[in-house]
Amino acid sequence: MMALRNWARAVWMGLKTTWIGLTITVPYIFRRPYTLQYPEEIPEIPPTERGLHVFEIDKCIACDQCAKICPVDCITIEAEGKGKTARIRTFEIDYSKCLFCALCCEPCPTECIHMGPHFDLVGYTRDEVIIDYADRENPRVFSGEEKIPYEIVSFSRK
Amino acid sequence: MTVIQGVKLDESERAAPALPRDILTEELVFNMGPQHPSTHGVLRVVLRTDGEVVHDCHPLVGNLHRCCEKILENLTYVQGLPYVDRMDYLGALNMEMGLVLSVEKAAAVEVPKRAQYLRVIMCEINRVISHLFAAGQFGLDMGAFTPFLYMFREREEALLLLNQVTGGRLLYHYIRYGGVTRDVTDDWLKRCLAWCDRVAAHMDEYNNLLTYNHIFLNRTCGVAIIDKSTALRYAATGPILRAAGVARDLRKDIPYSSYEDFDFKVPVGPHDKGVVGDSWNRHRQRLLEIEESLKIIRQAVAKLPSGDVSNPKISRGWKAPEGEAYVASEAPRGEISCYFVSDGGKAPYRARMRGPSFQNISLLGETSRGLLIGDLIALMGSIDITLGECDR
Amino acid sequence: MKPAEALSAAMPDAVEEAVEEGTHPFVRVKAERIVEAARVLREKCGAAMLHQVSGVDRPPDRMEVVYHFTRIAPDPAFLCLKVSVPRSDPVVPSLANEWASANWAERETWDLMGIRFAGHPHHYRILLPEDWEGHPLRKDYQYPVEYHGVDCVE
Amino acid sequence: MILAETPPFSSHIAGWLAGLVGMEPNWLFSAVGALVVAAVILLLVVTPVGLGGVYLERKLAGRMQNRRGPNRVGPYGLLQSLADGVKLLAKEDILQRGADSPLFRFAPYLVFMAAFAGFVVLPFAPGLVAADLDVGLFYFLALIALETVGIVMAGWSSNNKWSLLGAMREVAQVVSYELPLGLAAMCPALAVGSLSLVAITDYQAGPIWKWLLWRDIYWAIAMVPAFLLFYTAGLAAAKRAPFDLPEAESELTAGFHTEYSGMRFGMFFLPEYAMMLSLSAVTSVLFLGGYHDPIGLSAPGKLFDGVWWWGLLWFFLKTTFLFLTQIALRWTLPRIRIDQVMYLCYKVLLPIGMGSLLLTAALRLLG
Repeated sequence: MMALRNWARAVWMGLKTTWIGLTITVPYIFRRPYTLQYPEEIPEIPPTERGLHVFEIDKCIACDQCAKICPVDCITIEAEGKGKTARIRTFEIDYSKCLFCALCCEPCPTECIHMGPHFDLVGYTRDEVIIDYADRENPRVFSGEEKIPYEIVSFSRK
Repeated sequence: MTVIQGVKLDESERAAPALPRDILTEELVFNMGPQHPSTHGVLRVVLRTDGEVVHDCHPLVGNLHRCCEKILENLTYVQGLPYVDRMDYLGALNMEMGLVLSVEKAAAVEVPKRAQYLRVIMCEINRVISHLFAAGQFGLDMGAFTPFLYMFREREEALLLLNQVTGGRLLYHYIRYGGVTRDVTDDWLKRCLAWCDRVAAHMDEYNNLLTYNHIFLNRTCGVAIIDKSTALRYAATGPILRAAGVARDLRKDIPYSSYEDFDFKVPVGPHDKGVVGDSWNRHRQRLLEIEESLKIIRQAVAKLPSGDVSNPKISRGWKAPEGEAYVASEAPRGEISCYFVSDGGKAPYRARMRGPSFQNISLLGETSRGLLIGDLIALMGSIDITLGECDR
Repeated sequence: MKPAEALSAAMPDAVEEAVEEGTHPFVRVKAERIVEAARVLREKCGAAMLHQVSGVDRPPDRMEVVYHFTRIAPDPAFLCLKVSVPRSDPVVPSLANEWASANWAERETWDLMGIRFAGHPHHYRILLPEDWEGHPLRKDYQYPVEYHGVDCVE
Repeated sequence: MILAETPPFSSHIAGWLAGLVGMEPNWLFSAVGALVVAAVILLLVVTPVGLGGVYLERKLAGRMQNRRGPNRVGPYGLLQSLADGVKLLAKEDILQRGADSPLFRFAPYLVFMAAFAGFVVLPFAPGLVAADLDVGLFYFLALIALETVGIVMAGWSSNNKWSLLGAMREVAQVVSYELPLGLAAMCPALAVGSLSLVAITDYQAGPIWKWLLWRDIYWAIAMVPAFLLFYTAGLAAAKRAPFDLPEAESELTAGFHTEYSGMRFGMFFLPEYAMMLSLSAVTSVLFLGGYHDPIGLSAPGKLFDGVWWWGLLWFFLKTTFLFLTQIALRWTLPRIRIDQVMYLCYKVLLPIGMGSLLLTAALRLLG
């Protein structure tokens, strides 16, 4: 008799649990979806986002501090001269290596390198994800007059 | 020594008597992983089975090995921190805590109270993220896809919360020696509390849909029991040990980072269903821990003291003085610890990280004997491993 | 009971050094007596888990193995044992037969540090492939130039 | 004999073809006629059924999980399944070393054939049935067994242990669930006294209380359990969650079709939906009155008696409802373990089936 009771209970529980499950999932059909339609709707990117760098080329004095602190050596700087008169020939960041740790922004004496809001960088080869920030055609490179369209990430400077 | 598919297998793990078999059949050798959906990464498990019954099981790790410890020795103190994040990519802040706490203890660095509280808030949010992921992943392993996505919804909001403060979604690089990188705003604290309420409100949904589902209960209750003595022998920590009935939580036992200021319970198995230490209890343990974490977050936000968030003495080129320390802290998957040795140089002399998953996986061999393949999945899912932190 | 007291009471001839102050109290015992010392810790000091096994390279001539045990209750704490072995022939008796957690931890120490554990039931590399040369965490480790056709150096 | 009865459509076509050439209809024309019918079914039924089923499943799953589901290809993502089909066609067809080539290649066709052949006996509307077999129900249940053969073939010939395990699970599960499925199907058949699906449908002509599910109220005692039983066992026979063990992706990577790629995989993928739909259709025929509407307008002598589009509408509505519940169940419940699947079959469903059958027989005897 006990076995029969357990059996009946198991059958009942199976039906009940199915019902409870359906009462949770089925109402979601009529609710607004949570997901965003990515390329059209951009998710909320906070001003603190550590995305691809934003570089102010006119401020850079080629002091090599950012390249030195980089844990993965992904920054390559070539310049003529040093200090205020330096002419940056290449300022390459290899994003196949970059950790996005933002350590490079901290030692910069002129605050010319920042972490920006951009996060989408794709390429078919590894060379395509090496960005030369000395190339003024690059939309993420800013000269002194332009305004940077995003809040600059300033980590605590120690 | 047995060699199966070019892998030397551990004899001691096979010492237990063979299972009774009524029909003499040939054994199958399965290669589960490294590309199997339920090994949660690149774990490779070699199984010997009799049909569906697992005779023995050999986890083979190391596919994601990067020698984190060597990297830490080669970089300066400040440079090394972003690497520790990458150990357990689902609980990155807790990994940072692991290294930072022992370095701070060895070098006697003072951490401002506000920074300690911020660390607590962030680590607990990270723990909730990780536990939501683990519980959802476990449901996924059991064939329930929907609760996984429901949990991802709350997880997504938490990732945004952390992103607003740290700048990263998964790898935060937030905790530094002597403090944290950035202070929070009052607005953020409000959002954080609102998020806590949302998660708490959704807990019933998860429980009804997954935890107390009759099919789920039948699949996980009494299955793959890791009892107290096994867990202790294998030094399994975290939810596994607590679900096995040991009230061990470093946040309570050896408080760090001001955890003594907060009032929270340590949920200990057995919970209301199942046997102590079974798969269901481990799953339930995680959900209960989420609730406790939310409690801690609320208290920490309420009590958050004002002041500095970093120690001004720590500069970029900071070096720890000669010394050593061993500090463990409670990460989502177990106890992360670091045995830190400094010789006063610009890089750590030795930073031995303990990956909780590494020890947790090692009991797979003993516990899985005699399970069905479906139960083995339940065991692996409820142990909740992250290979990044296991292989380091 | 403190590990230093317990060990100097139970096996005074094996204790080489005992530090009780500072950030990291530890007891250094003779390498060949480590199994016995661990047993003392379990019986006298309530060590319930072997939390971690670490190897530390101390060139030019020594290597250390550091064991961290855990007491869960009462008075939760970490108890540390250290052994020191010559770098030329680093062999320590294995704890794997009594503490299952030592199994993988010692294998890892062998793999990355090159310290052998006598009596270990399964003394093979665990994280690195079986045909890897050298033990990376040694201070004089030479980075490989290539591994099976994969360039390791830029 | 099943073959003695010529299907109505193909005989028409055979006659027409014979008239075209000016010969008496013989077996050759019958065969050509049957092929034409098959081609038409493939074009008109298989494509929309398979692709529509996939679309419905993905959309509904998306909404249940607080997502949107497919919404990029075509309006509301309606063309998504078509795009996927094209993608599958364009993919490389891999035959791995060690596979038993003929069996490996043949298996998907067998499964495909078995799943879609079930549509032949479905009475979509009054007069709209490809073949009104006397043993239609029996034929349908037999095809489920045929599908199993195809799946075992696929699992075995793949030379992959996960596939083998998936195939073994399939055998254990589907062969076992044939028993409760058959028992449950016997209840309406016994009540009607016929195995022909058309006869069973027409027996239920009239308003909603004429449906076999609750006909004359006290029949419900036998029929409601039989209905639930048929539905559950149908889920298991179609390998749908929570009984999707043969392809349990978290346990067996992909089960029996682990090694299949491209269109051969597609030929395992589409039949699943065909099977779901045909099972839903048979369930609606057996218990929910098939193409008869709930008000009784299609009863003999009423307004829509024998009107094919009215019948088709109701048939479609009932089938789709059952199909959607199958999808909702899949995205709600976790998977059952293999031993529990067996337990459920032999210790829960089978006794219920026997009880229902006994009760039906008793009720039939008592009138």
